[in-house]
Amino acid sequence: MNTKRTWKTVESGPRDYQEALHPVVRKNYGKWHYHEMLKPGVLKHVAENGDILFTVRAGTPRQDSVDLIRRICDIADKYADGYLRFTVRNNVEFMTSDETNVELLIKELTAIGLPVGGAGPCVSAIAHTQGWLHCDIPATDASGVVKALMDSLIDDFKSLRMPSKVRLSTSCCAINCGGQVDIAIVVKHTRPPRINHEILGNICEMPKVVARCPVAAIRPEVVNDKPSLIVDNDKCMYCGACFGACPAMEINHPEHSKFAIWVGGKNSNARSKPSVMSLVAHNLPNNPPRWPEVTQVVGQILAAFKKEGRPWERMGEWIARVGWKHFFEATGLVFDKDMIDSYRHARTTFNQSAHLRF
Amino acid sequence: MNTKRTWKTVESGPRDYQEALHPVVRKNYGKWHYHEMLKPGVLKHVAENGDILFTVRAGTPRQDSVDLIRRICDIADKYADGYLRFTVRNNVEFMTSDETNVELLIKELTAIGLPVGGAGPCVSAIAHTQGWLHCDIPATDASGVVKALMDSLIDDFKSLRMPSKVRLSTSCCAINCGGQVDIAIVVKHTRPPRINHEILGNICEMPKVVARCPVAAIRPEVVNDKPSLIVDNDKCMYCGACFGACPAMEINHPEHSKFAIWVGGKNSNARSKPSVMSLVAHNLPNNPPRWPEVTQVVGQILAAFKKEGRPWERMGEWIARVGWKHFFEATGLVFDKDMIDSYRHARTTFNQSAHLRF
Amino acid sequence: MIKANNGNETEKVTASQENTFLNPTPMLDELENGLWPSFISGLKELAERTRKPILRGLLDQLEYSYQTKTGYWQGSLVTVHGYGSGVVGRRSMIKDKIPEAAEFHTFRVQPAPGLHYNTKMLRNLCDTWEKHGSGLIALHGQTGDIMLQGIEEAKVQECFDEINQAGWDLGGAGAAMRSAASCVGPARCEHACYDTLKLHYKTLTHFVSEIHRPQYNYKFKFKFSGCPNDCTNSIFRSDMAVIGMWKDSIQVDAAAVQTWIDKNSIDSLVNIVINNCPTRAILLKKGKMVIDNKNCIRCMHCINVMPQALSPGKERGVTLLLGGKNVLKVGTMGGTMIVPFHKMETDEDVQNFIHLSETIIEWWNDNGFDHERIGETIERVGLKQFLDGVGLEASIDMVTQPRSNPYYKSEY
Amino acid sequence: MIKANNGNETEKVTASQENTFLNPTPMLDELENGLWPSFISGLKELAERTRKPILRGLLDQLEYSYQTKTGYWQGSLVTVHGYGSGVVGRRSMIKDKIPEAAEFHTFRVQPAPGLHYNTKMLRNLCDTWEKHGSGLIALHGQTGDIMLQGIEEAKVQECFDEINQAGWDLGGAGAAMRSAASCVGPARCEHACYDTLKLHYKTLTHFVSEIHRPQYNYKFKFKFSGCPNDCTNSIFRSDMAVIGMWKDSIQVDAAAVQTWIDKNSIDSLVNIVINNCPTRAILLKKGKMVIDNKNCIRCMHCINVMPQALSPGKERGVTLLLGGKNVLKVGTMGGTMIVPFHKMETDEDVQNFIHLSETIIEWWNDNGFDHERIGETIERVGLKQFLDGVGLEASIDMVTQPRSNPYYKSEY
Ligand code: SRM
Ligand code: SRM
Ligand code: SRM
Ligand code: SRM
Ligand code: SF4
Ligand code: SF4
Ligand code: SF4
Ligand code: SF4
Ligand code: SF4
Ligand code: SF4
Ligand code: SF4
Ligand code: SF4
Repeated sequence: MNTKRTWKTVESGPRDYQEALHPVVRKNYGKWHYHEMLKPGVLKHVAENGDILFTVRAGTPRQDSVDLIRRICDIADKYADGYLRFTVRNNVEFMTSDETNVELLIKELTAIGLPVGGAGPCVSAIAHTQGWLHCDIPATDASGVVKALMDSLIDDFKSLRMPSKVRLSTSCCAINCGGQVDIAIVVKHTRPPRINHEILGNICEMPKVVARCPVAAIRPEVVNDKPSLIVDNDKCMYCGACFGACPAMEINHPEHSKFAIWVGGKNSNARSKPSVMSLVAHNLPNNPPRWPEVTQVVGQILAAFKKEGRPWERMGEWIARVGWKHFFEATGLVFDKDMIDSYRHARTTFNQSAHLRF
Repeated sequence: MNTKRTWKTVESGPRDYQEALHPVVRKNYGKWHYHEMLKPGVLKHVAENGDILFTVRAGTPRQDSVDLIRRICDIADKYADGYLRFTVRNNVEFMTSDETNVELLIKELTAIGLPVGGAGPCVSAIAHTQGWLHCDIPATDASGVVKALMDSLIDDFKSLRMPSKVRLSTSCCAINCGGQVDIAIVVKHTRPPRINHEILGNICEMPKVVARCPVAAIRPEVVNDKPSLIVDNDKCMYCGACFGACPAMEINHPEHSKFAIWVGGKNSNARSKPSVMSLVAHNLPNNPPRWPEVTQVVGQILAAFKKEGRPWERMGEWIARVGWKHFFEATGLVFDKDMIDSYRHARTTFNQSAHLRF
Repeated sequence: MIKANNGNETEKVTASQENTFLNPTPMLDELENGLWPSFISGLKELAERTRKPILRGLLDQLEYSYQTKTGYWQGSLVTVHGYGSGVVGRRSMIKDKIPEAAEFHTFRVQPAPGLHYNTKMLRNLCDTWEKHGSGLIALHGQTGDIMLQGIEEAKVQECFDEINQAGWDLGGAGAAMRSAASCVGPARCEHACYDTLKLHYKTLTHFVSEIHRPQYNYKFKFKFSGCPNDCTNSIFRSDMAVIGMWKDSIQVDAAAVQTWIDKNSIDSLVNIVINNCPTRAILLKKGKMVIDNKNCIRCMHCINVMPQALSPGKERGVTLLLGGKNVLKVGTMGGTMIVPFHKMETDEDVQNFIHLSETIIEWWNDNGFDHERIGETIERVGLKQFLDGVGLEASIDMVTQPRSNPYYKSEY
Repeated sequence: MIKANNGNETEKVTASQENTFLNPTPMLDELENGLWPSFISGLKELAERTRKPILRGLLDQLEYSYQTKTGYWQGSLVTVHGYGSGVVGRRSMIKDKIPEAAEFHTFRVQPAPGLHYNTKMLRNLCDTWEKHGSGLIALHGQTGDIMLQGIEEAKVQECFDEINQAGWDLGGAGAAMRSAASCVGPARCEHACYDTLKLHYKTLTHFVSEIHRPQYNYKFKFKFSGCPNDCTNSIFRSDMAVIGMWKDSIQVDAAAVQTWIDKNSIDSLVNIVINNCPTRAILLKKGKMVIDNKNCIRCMHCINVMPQALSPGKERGVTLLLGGKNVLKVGTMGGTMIVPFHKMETDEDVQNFIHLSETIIEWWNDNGFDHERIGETIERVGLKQFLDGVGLEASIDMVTQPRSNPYYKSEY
């Protein structure tokens, strides 16, 4: 840094929110009475004093250009008093007290290519991770997978025809920054890391790498006269955790890094407890630019859920009701032995009962 | 053995059962249609062909004298065609097709001190273990505890006033030969083993003892010039597993070996899955000859269950419905931090949700 | 000999104090009170009648245990000719103090499946036991053995020969096949989905040598329950739980259902039957009960409540749960379903079952550690590895849900 | 520069091929098809307009990644003056091949709680970012940051100074306090049981130094959800989940319930509301809906279905769940309830909460390992030990059931 600084940093933390609140929000802050879902992507919130606020929600690419953001701001200025917000799923929301603005918002958003929807019993936007665009450890491109998937799911985003909310996420490595959702698309490696012994000793803190392995498969060893690490391939289960700590543990592979599909995760406490998701398909190819195999499997799962799920029933709740056996039948997916848990708490997932469906 | 053997062992395995079956049983084997509970301890089974079989069930001390068994045989000869059977809970059963024998059986059994009952929604006999009478590792006497308890529960054995079956067991060490039941009374040690270094090296296979410890608290060490074992008291959680492998690991203590009470175990698959039981009281004294503190706590639990349980609902199912918080309120027992699981699958028992009762 | 010294002595003159053979046992005498049949009264009666010193010794030692809150038996290797197990040896640690019960060994004797007796065989056993042993018999041990409790080593072989001659054999102990248990099953229960007694009999007869000669890593127990009610507690108390199962639909006698409703009310149908079905597989349609058998998980509840109207289906067999055991080392384990359905009608079905059991035990002997139950071995090496090892197909029935972590090895 | 060589080249002339600034990106162009807004179209438009080489480089490298199915970024330490984190540094591994995107660092910028904006602040941010950086902005990162993606190290300080001047600060990265997320809460949601925005703001302001200077064992995330619907996914995605909660009874507007029933039918009441209550705490009594609040576990379901008729109770606050995280090393963990109820009204309530958070983090710093999330530390040392360590009382609310094994240490 050569330039002389004239500004002294203000460690302000989160941006102040008061000035960011829509006036009707500010006025009725903490005093909302109820809401209704008027149509796809349109909510109506009613305050205790009778004030009404309409919200129009639209999808975005998340990886936005300033051009797009400015266009969005233009719309907000025109129809939403200069305010807007984003949801935790990368949708953008415009609020207005003027009902006539609702249709105008929908029209203008559609015009700039942003689909209106994502609220209520529908497929909302897919949680994004970084992928080849920016991350240092990805095996795929999350944004690309998301775009391809959403192209096939856009009608489910724009309508209210799912039994309940459907959350999806895509993660470009097994770490899964996307979290627990109804359907997750996550990279799964199928080979141990190839180790770059030439550079390992120089660029990695070896004890930290050793400590990172969940199954203690890594140990120090001198290779070609250089201190390095080696992996016990019998123990290694290809998780890639070591790669996050050390770029010389090359886990990514253009062919052998695959996709797995997970279902039934849920964060809300509504009805059933929050739940982790389960593996239901793997060995799907990492097939850019449009990953048709992934879209296909997700489609099968959604079709079955759409058909059989009851109102308000989340994916995992539907499966709990009809049973996993039926889930596999209904989706056409195949249970295999790798789907039997073998990790720390595996035993707690064994069927320790005679409860059985035929 | 000095006597010359004249008999060559026949390795026959289980006793042949054909000759042990009551004639009506033999005739209708596999052809029963249904049963009814006529009154406490009395079942009526109806065969497909209309044959009827009455069963009268009675409690026994399990540790029986040949005198008692002969008396029981007398009764079987008189009213049950010379046949009888025992249940998996040490009750004895007499079968007859002649309804008039039912009352006579009840009368005669009562006369020799055997209470009729133990079938249907009641407290059945308590699963027994060996205790001071015979086992080599007990901290108490199971038969004594059972006798004291059943004295207080005999009316619940002889009536049909429980919501459903209530199974109890008593175990004289933490190994718990009594298994999973609705209410279990099990010894809990509260001090590490005192090690008898004088004899240990001679009488115990040291590597086996080391391997027996669930928390790897035992290691070999030379003590007073003798090879022996020592225990890391920080790690040891007083389970007594080592004592089973080596009598020199003296875990039993007249004062510090206590009782714990466990509830909610269930083996049947009826409605809910089979379930393991949970710790709900501990630090009860080992107080022979009648262990009043144990009887007291069991009484509190049963009273609450009797009051609140719904028909067919087992203890654990009642608790699942009303919640553990309410269980502790209703029974007057107190939850404490030792009741938080800390063992291998502890995390799976943490409340990983916002589900909460007040 | 032994005087109670806990200051608790009661003034009340109990029946036993009138006897002359026995020493005073004031603490034990407290267990003669109350209405439940007293094992102490039984022991005292037996002792007074037979005047067996071993019984006086036993009562003295037990009284002393009650006073000191300490047990005094130690294990000891006692066997009969040719067998490595079946007798649980006990020697007193205080034989200097109480010499009469210096030895108190126990025979574990295998009863008939289902615990059926005729009085002749039972009386005969009593007579032999009174002749050679103490006359104390536990009916039954938790595993299901007849336990003849209290005999001296010198008399063991003679006594065994006599009971063996009468048709009895010893049960298991140590790192061996153990005695099995079976529910009353088809003998008297309408729910039985297979012949528990016969399968128990055939299986244990097959493994008879493994019962008598400990050669496993640890114990192995079979239990046979005729239906998912599991009256033998097989799930948590046997390594191999063999539980009756049906594959087709529950059999419904519509008229009997109506009779039940008429007698008990429609409310009871809803509250007691429908509302307790774990998968809500029972619907009420126009006042009738309709079972959605695809969602029925064979829990037995509705059948239990209405045995006259409902019964298990017609396509019957067993489901196998492997690895149940109690708490040692890993915490209590329930058996894990490894075979959802296996026919159990023909001799061939039985042979297939026995063959599978052998394969499984062999795998366990090869892969298990010392003192490791098969459930622990499976947990340690993995269920998938176990299935591969014994040649079983993975099925969704074996788990409550597919894995929730990506930590598995799969190469494509 | 980079030519697609996968033989997939399409004949179709896409819009982008008419541009002159960018190199061909045939694979990426496939992502311009379809109806969902395309980040590729956005990037290309931005690049063509601004003619920034860094964007051409980015697209070239991304195209190359698509062709080779390989990522080419490597981590790199980049910071602003005085901070240890907040910039995620990225350098290209193929800068020899594609030099224009040799560096592509990202600012994590903390937005306002609840992700509210006015257009002025957003336009301002766009302008600054277009001036110094690539013009690509992710709204938002999974943790909740604004991610300004793509800047060279030389421009980092200048750019930061400008945005900081406009009222923005950086978010977390590395072994530090991380940026938080809060749901829209009282701003627009009738369910909010506490002021998520305010608590987010106060808490993160308090921990501002810990965000900028990594000094923990590993990352620590707060998430603030106004009710158990948990719209921030706090349970599995934050170390400390702060979830709105009420203690008294659900507020019922009986007339509005009736209106709902009239509109939706009594069948819907039964099938959708009553039948989905996890503890069956809702009863139908003479056509009316009655809530057994003692058995209500605050799941929100009935309130969600009938927001006009039902609302959370009046005695409101938060429940705290500790230890949520994703899959690394131990498998995904949900936060464990450690404080069932904590008032969150006064400043003192807030201070108490912050103080407790500090105590907890201190305990973790003392007891945790490197790269160990607090949930892992608690699992390793035990929940009881954690509670003792931070001075919280054990409560049955923290577990689904008491322990099932006797493996605990208790001396009396
Ligand atoms: C705007 C947003 C919060 C924010 O601060 O950004 C939000 C807003 C609302 N949520 Fe949410 N939720 C939002 C993300 C979530 C998430 C997290 C997520 O999507 O990643 C969850 C947890 C999902 C999970 O379980 O994994 C979530 C679980 C719920 C639920 C419980 C649903 C269920 O039955 O499990 C409700 C209840 C409901 O639907 O009435 C709810 C209800 C609502 C209501 C109806 C609350 C209200 O009265 O205003 C809001 C509009 C509903 C809608 O979108 O259907 N919100 N909500 C988020 C919109 C995300 C989006 O753009 O799609
Ligand atoms: C005789 C016996 C089997 C034997 O071979 O010895 C037996 C016999 C019957 N059982 Fe059982 N059960 C017997 C031990 C068990 C056990 C094991 C135990 O008690 O240790 C269980 C598992 C207990 C558990 O879950 O931990 C058991 C769980 C059941 C159930 C399921 C109860 C439930 O709702 O959970 C039923 C169903 C019922 O009650 O109709 C049942 C039903 C029956 C029926 C009604 C079956 C029939 O149609 O004949 C029999 C008489 C019922 C009764 O006693 O109320 N039997 N039953 C056992 C009598 C024990 C006793 O003397 O008390
Ligand atoms: C006699 C009996 C209790 C009774 O009074 O009924 C019994 C008594 C003993 N059991 Fe047991 N167990 C008895 C049934 C059980 C059961 C119940 C069952 O089989 O249904 C269990 C639970 C199920 C299981 O197998 O896990 C049981 C689980 C244990 C364990 C713990 C095993 C585990 O893995 O957790 C041990 C410890 C060991 O084997 O090292 C044990 C060990 C013992 C030993 C051998 C103690 C020892 O290590 O010296 C006891 C010998 C006592 C004696 O003096 O005879 N006993 N034991 C039961 C056997 C009688 C019979 O043959 O019928
Ligand atoms: C950028 C972001 C994804 C996105 O595109 O939105 C992201 C990207 C990375 N995450 Fe993440 N994580 C992001 C949210 C999450 C979340 C979701 C959340 O916070 O709600 C999770 C799951 C929750 C959790 O905290 O566990 C998450 C769980 C991880 C983990 C696994 C942690 C674990 O204990 O399992 C790692 C690995 C690590 O930290 O070593 C990780 C590591 C990473 C690293 C730093 C990879 C690395 O080790 O170099 C990625 C940097 C990518 C980059 O180039 O910027 N990231 N990461 C998210 C942060 C943006 C933001 O600040 O708003
Ligand atoms: S999921 Fe993996 S590859 Fe993708 S952004 Fe997160 S850490 Fe990077
Ligand atoms: S990939 Fe995972 S299991 Fe394999 S060595 Fe690396 S950290 Fe260990
Ligand atoms: S519970 Fe323990 S002390 Fe009692 S018989 Fe079983 S092993 Fe012996
Ligand atoms: S009592 Fe248990 S924990 Fe303690 S040393 Fe013995 S086996 Fe180990
Ligand atoms: S297990 Fe089933 S078949 Fe056997 S006795 Fe019990 S109810 Fe009858
Ligand atoms: S057997 Fe059980 S699961 Fe099947 S219908 Fe009857 S109650 Fe339901
Ligand atoms: S978490 Fe609750 S309070 Fe917050 S937005 Fe969602 S529904 Fe509303
Ligand atoms: S909030 Fe949930 S638990 Fe409570 S009454 Fe409503 S549905 Fe039932």
